[in-house]
Amino acid sequence: MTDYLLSIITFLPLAGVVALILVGRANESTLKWTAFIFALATFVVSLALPFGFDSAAGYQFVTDRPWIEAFNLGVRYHVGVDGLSLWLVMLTTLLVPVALISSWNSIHKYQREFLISMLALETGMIGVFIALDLFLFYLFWEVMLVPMYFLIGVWGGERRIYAAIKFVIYTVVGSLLMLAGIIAVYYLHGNATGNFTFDIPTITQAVQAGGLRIDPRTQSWLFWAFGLAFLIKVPLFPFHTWLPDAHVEAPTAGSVILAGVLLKMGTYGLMRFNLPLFPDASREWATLISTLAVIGIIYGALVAMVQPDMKKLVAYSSVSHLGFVVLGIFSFTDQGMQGALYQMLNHGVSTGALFIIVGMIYDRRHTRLIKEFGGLASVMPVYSALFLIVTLSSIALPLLNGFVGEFLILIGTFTSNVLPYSKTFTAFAATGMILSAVYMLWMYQRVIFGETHNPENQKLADLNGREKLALAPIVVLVFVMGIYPNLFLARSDRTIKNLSERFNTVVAATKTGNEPMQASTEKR
Amino acid sequence: MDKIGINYHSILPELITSTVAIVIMMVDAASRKIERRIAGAISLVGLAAAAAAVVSLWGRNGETSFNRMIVTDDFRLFFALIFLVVAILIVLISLRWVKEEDLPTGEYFALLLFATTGMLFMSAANDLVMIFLGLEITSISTYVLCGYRKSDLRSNESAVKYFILGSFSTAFLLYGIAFIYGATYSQAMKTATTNLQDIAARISSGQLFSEPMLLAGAAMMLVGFGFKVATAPFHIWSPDVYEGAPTPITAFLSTGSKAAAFAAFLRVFVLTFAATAVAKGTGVMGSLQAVTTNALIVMAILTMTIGNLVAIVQTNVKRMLAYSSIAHAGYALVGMIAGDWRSVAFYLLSYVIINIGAFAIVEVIARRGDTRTEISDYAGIGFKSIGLATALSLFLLSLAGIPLTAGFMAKFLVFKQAWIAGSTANNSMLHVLVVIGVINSAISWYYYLRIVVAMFFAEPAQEFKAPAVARSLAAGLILAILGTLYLGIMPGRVLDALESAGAKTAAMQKK
Amino acid sequence: MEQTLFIIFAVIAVASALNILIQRNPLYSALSLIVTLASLSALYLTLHAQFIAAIQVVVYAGAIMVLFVFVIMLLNEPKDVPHIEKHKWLRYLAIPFAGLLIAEMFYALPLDKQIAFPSIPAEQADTAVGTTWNIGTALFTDYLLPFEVTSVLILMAVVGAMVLARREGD
Amino acid sequence: MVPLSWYLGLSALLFTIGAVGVFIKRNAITIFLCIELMLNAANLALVALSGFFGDVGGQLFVFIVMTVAAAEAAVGLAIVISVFRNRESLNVDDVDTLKL
Amino acid sequence: MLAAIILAPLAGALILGLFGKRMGERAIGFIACSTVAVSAVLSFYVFFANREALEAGTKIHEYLFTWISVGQFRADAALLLDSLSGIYILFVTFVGFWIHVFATGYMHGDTGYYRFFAYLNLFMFAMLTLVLGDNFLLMFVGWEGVGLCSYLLIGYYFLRDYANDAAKKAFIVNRIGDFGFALGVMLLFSQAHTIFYFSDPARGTQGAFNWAMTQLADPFTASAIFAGGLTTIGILLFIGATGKSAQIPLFVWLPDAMAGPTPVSALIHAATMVTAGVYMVSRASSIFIHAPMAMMIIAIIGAATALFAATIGLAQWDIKKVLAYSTISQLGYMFLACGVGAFAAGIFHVFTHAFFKALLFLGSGSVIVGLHHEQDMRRMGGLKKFMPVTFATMLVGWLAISGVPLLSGFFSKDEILFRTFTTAGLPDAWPKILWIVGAITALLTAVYMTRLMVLTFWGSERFSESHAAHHDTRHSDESHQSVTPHGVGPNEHEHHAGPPRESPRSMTVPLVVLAIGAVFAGYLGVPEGLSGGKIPNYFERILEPSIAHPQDAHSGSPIRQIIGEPAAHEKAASAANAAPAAEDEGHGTEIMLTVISVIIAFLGIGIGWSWFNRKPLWQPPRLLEDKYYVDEIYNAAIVQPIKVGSTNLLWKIIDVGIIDGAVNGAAYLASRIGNAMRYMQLGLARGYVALVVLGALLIIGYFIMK
Repeated sequence: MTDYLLSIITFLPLAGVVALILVGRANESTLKWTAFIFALATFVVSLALPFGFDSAAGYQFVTDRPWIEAFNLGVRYHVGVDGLSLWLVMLTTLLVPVALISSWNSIHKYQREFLISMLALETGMIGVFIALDLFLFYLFWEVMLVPMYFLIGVWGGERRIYAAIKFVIYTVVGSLLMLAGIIAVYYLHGNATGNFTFDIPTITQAVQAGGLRIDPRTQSWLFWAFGLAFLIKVPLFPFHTWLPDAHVEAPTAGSVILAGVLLKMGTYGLMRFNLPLFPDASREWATLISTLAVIGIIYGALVAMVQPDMKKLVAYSSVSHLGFVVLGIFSFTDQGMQGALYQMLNHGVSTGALFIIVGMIYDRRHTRLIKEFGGLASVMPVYSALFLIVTLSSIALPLLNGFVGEFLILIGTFTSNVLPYSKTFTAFAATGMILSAVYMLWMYQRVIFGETHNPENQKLADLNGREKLALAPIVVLVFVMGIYPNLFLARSDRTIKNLSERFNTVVAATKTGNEPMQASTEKR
Repeated sequence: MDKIGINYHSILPELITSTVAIVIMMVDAASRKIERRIAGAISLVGLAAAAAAVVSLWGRNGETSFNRMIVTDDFRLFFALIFLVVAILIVLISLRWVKEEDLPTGEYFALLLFATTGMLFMSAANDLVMIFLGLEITSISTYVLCGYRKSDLRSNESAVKYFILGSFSTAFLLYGIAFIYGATYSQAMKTATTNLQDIAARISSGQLFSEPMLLAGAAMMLVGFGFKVATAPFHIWSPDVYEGAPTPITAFLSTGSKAAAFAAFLRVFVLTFAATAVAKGTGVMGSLQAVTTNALIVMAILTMTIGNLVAIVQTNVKRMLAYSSIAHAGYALVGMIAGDWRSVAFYLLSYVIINIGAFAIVEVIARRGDTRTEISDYAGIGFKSIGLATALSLFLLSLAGIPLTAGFMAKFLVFKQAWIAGSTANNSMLHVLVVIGVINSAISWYYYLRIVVAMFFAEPAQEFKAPAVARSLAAGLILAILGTLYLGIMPGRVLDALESAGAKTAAMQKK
Repeated sequence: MEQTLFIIFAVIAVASALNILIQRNPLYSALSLIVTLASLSALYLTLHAQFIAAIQVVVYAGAIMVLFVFVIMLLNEPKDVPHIEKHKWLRYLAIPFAGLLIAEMFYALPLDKQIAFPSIPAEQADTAVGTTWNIGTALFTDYLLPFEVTSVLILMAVVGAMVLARREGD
Repeated sequence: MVPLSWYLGLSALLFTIGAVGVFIKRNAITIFLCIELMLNAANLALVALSGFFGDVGGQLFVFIVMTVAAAEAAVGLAIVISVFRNRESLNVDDVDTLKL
Repeated sequence: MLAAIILAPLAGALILGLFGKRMGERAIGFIACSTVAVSAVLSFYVFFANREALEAGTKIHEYLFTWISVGQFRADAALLLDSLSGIYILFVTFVGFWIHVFATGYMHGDTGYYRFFAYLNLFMFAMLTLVLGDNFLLMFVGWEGVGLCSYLLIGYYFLRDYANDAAKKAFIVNRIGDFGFALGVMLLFSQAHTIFYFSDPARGTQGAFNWAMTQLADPFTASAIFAGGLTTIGILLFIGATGKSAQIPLFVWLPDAMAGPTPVSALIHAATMVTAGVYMVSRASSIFIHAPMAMMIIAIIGAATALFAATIGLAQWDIKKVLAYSTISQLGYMFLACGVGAFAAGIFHVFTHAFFKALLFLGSGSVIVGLHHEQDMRRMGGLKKFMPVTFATMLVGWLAISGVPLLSGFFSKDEILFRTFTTAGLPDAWPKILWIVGAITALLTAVYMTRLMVLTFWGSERFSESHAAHHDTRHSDESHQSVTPHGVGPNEHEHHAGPPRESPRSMTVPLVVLAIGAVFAGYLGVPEGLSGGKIPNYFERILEPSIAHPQDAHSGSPIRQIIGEPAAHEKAASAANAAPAAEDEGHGTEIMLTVISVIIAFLGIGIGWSWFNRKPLWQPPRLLEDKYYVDEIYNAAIVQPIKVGSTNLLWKIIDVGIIDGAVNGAAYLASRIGNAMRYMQLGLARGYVALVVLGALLIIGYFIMK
């Protein structure tokens, strides 16, 4: 059972797609329930993962079958989770049903196709996180684009076509270069070890153990081939301009998934591939990337501040938040990377919730312009309260989830021995804390506080049971993750340590003996 | 008699197809009243039989026959299967079409089968004569097919342009052959040759009459083949011809005749001249390899880039697909430059299936007289005709190279082989080539998605009634979809077969 | 002597080939081509390729060119349509292109390679490669398959030409 | 004896004339004629080489080229006829609706 | 036990937040007050049960669970009781309780009653967490938590835009401070590898302060500020303190924070939260004593703030604004104390200030309610006969803050001035300069407080005069808070509905209790000099073990080697060497200084009394009334440039213009190229032939040339 657990989780939504196709053009409610049940079932099944997870072990719930062997391809169906991917899988399985509930009544056309897209997307997303074969990873990575593309393009807003195409092209440009990178890594590994394979653990192991040594120049190329794909997805400044458009145009559920999960794929990729496979290049480029990350943090926040559209504001805030994540990753410290991982989850939860919240009000008023609102506290108290909690979580208030991640990132970056100018970076990044308060609270104030001047706002209904249900798990998570983060951190501890060790021991080695990277890896 | 190696089994597929073509015409002539569909049925049976014949030939390692005019190796058989797949699919998607358009049925299928025969000869050829003949059979029959809708000015124009340019390039090819023939004259043996194995032997041993002549001949053959596979700058004919030709014929041209041209191209340039990045010859061999590889790299880059960039600005779906198929020829060339015919074969197999699928839907949507082929005609049809639209989206995305479909596997394999070839040959131009290919792939997403956008995202511009899909065409579509997915998800068996085929060819080459 | 012959026929061939280009009436062009083909046939004879020379006249100049002339007469393009030369630039390209092409060919051709024509004693003239005997033998042995395949080609061409050329409704 | 190079030179000359003719002549039939000329140039080269080499292959090739040329001519003229029916013109420059 | 202290108010907050909407006012009030009462009782119990241990300097740790643990970094949810936190929880819960009681009356009839108390309870939770946390991160939790509650409570009247603005401003300005705090903590961690205060053998954790005490003191140079050592840590932490405790330059939020209900101002913006900065600095005294430069900066900033705010306080018309500036000023005092190394004196002032300032705020609240939400002192006057209890209790507060002898404020202020005068930590004339600043501030304090009392309780009864008579448009919008369309403001009385009247019992009782506190709180820490050592300075003694003293320098701790090194730091050294002498003659000096400050107090009261009795509505200088235009300057120099820059430069030009422009430009370029290449395809067959020939020429040429 556990052998196939991950596959079940991954393909259960796909089964839902099949079910939806079989159900045919039944009435909408049947369709929605069908989809929801499959999504929920996926989540329930996936609950087995954290419980069965052994914090001390590496990859778990592994399924490893040969798939395409011809041409030395050595492609395998190799899936598994480790500390890095465990929670991201959980995040995905959680957010999809939540997104479905949140847009239960928001979709007015082609309901069935919408649900199909959502479920297909879920399979793709889970697949990305669990794939332990570069080929398989790439496959999920690309396939997932399609449903997202449809979600934006069909059910999106006014400029949906532009946004959808921009999203896809941006992503594809990055990911195809990654494909070239994947091939190169495959060749380098095969050439060095005689074992032609796309297997991630094998290749990572080879790099770690010195079986595969890539010269720094090549590493740099490959680092960017992979990195560009991920950094676009993250998105790191200045590759971020697809994000506001995509977010604004996507339907609520799409935005939730986009912000909640898709962006994490970029940062996940950096941690899964760039750091372990190209350690020298990672260190070499860390300064540049951290600079961009810090620019992104500040820039995203400043631009978010002046957005008239709520969704756009949240979108730019994502740029800022993800900047933190990238910064944390390139600190190469336990704290920084744990924080980054944690911040990914936080951002998924909080920003997902923000999009749901914006979506709720959009469903009522069909506008997202901040100036259209004001004084909602009087008419929608529950909404306002939940909005406040999410806002606070987003601005990293202690005891709420955002804080833990952000602080760990900052402290990790601050104490980094590997990243140059780490203290300066931290200082600038920490201004993000201030700015996030500025833009979030300002928006909150303009939307929620004050008097209800606009007559259209005066008769708005407060949240109904379904909407509360959509936000409930998120709010609970906001608190749980803020108050007892060790529940989560403990499970990723070992994985992160393995990753950071590599950099920090190298630093130690270079510091003591001025040994070049290669030599020190060889010794180990 | 055995001296010349008469072996009818070895040309059984070709015999079957040509015979069936004749039978069809006879039947057609004899029975005007019989349902015209019968011609299609006969051709299907014939093609299936030919396929069986191909399979029956499997395992004959480079056996030659008919005075070494024909070689039966896996290369030939694999390509033969590709052609037969193309032919079968084309027959399926045009069964209804021929009837609807009220065109001469018997001749149509006969010509298709003749063309297929020519293609089969091209892959089976072991002699420039046979290549030339096969090429001409294919070309001439497709000239006719392009102009098949005589009353349609576009069809006429297509035929005229194809004919002029096609025969012009044939002249170049022929002149190139003449040069090669001259260049291979061996003082010692007192003979010149058009036999590919002999040519290879003479080039590698350096027993040549004239080296510049060889190079010029190769260059002219490159022009000829480049024209047939539509690589830049010889792609120029294809958008016009593809757009004007009746849709099933466009499908046939962009898949079958392109694949056949590739077969001949590979046979001559890779398997004979070994003019690839990986092979490292010295002397004449070396210089031939070097110049050809460089030329091919430039051509591949141009082809991909022009194909994709110009496709972006097209408004006609057929024309866009025409440019797309130019781009695909470029990708296939990448595999060819890598010196790996197997990856090209796989690429072409995937590509023909996907592309015919796409054209089948274009054909259905275009309706009678090829009237609705503008992108605006596709606006908003997505949810009204969801099956067709989804299938078309699948094909287009597959052409763009989305994983889990044949298009991705094919591209992946080609790029991978090219990358590795570049690494082993220490030729970073190949890496550049791969990167350019990859960027081009990204560009291509834009125009493929434009159709998807039109179908699903845009509001319908006009009344659209879901077209009826004939059963035969549906069968063809399903086959194409299955093929696309099968090659994308479970390519293992095909790849295995190819791999062993490649090994054998390589071994044979060494002999 | 042979050189003189060669020069004569070559000049005729080239001149009439040029005439094809010079003539505006396709009929005259066709006739010029026939002259070229005929002079080529003569040159074939100087190469002891009797068979080819024969069918050059019979098939080419005879059959094929007759077909051309026939079609030209048949279509009889209306003359009164004033022709505005639309794409003059192509003409200007002709000179450099032709020059370059010639130059390249001459560079590539083994013009310096001297090779003696196999001298065949008069009594053994029928053993020369170009004899009908030799050609025929080869055609039905070594070149059996191509020969047979040409029949497919011809058949196909007939079918195709018929389909295209016949009037609708036939 | 006439040297081989003369024949080849003549052949190249004729080929070039043909090639140029294809793109400077506007009449479809004249263009075909030019193509025929190119084929003949190739034939001349083949026959000459074959003759000088004493190798029959070239001449057999020429034989086949002739058949091909015949087939090509037949089909080409048929195409011209069918176009002419619709357009009443043999000028290939008029056939330019498909472009860009 | 300690956990119960912080959890009780949390429980109250949760209950009220989740179910309060359906409860009556009495139930809400009961829950709110009782949970705080539980905390208070427990605090007292815990403190006195462990009194001896605390006096002995024992650190009582209470480990709950490990909150965050990554690599070396570990932050526990664990509580620490020592004398410092002990004293804090005592007065926080005590004052807090009475303010809760007061609020039940003050907020009577408000539609958001439950919400208010939920926030207030939540605040208590956060404040106690801040105080009791045993590591910097937990302090940060409380630190931000109180900031949040402050935000919620300032913006409590969310229909009013200025309240919302004030709330947001408070939060953001605090965040700026937190930025420094967080960086300080990180820097500390990067050096000490721990963020716990003290080592706890039970958990095997190391303490940052234990580490700090093993360090050499930083040199007394400006470059130490940026050196990344203890001085930098200190400065960064102090930046945090300037935010929370409203010091220059981050004080701007506190006056605006008066937009919140008055009990909030009393509890959060006077008695407890704003003193968190002082708490933090005192808590980290082991770091600061090794950072002489940081100490000096604190002292200077504190003194400057004290004087600066006092001058502004002199010119305000809004009764609460006067108190707000007074608070800022007093906080400046506290930092002055910390800066000169008199941490205990600072805390002592926090302690006494909590009583009298809470008293004054509540008194003003009582006045405001009595006048049906009138805050402008120009429309008060002569209230002493209408509101006797309020008047009497505020009288106590006034005298206490003015520094009238034998009241609490006198002792604490006096101690600070004395310690400033005699400090060994500052070079040159700095002690004297700071002392003079402090003394002037004391004078001004007496003056403006007297002004407040005179305008409110004495003189003519201006409250019944017509609205327009003294209408000062510049302040009217801020003064007329109660006019709200939906009656969410406190009480739904009409404006100026009737004559002023005394407040209900629920409000007067707390006033009385706090007044008693304001009188007697000072006796816990009578400066030794004053009593000639007869009354022990109990306050200082119990704090002693929790605070690192600069005097440690004498007992051979490393700091002496730095400051005491004449060659390296002559000026600091001379000051340090003077310290022992000061101790000998301390008592004499202290008495002399005390006399001076008594004179100052009476002088101030006298000036105020005589001046404002004559001219109650004297127009103060505009510069002062307009608070030196600091808000305007900040707005013009920082806020507007950022807003405009973000909109126009970052968003419209860089994002949409350049980056997106580049992206779209690339797409456009591709399609342009595509379009250009289309023109190869002219549809002209002959042209195609020519192109083929060209291609052939190139290829053949290349092949044969090679």
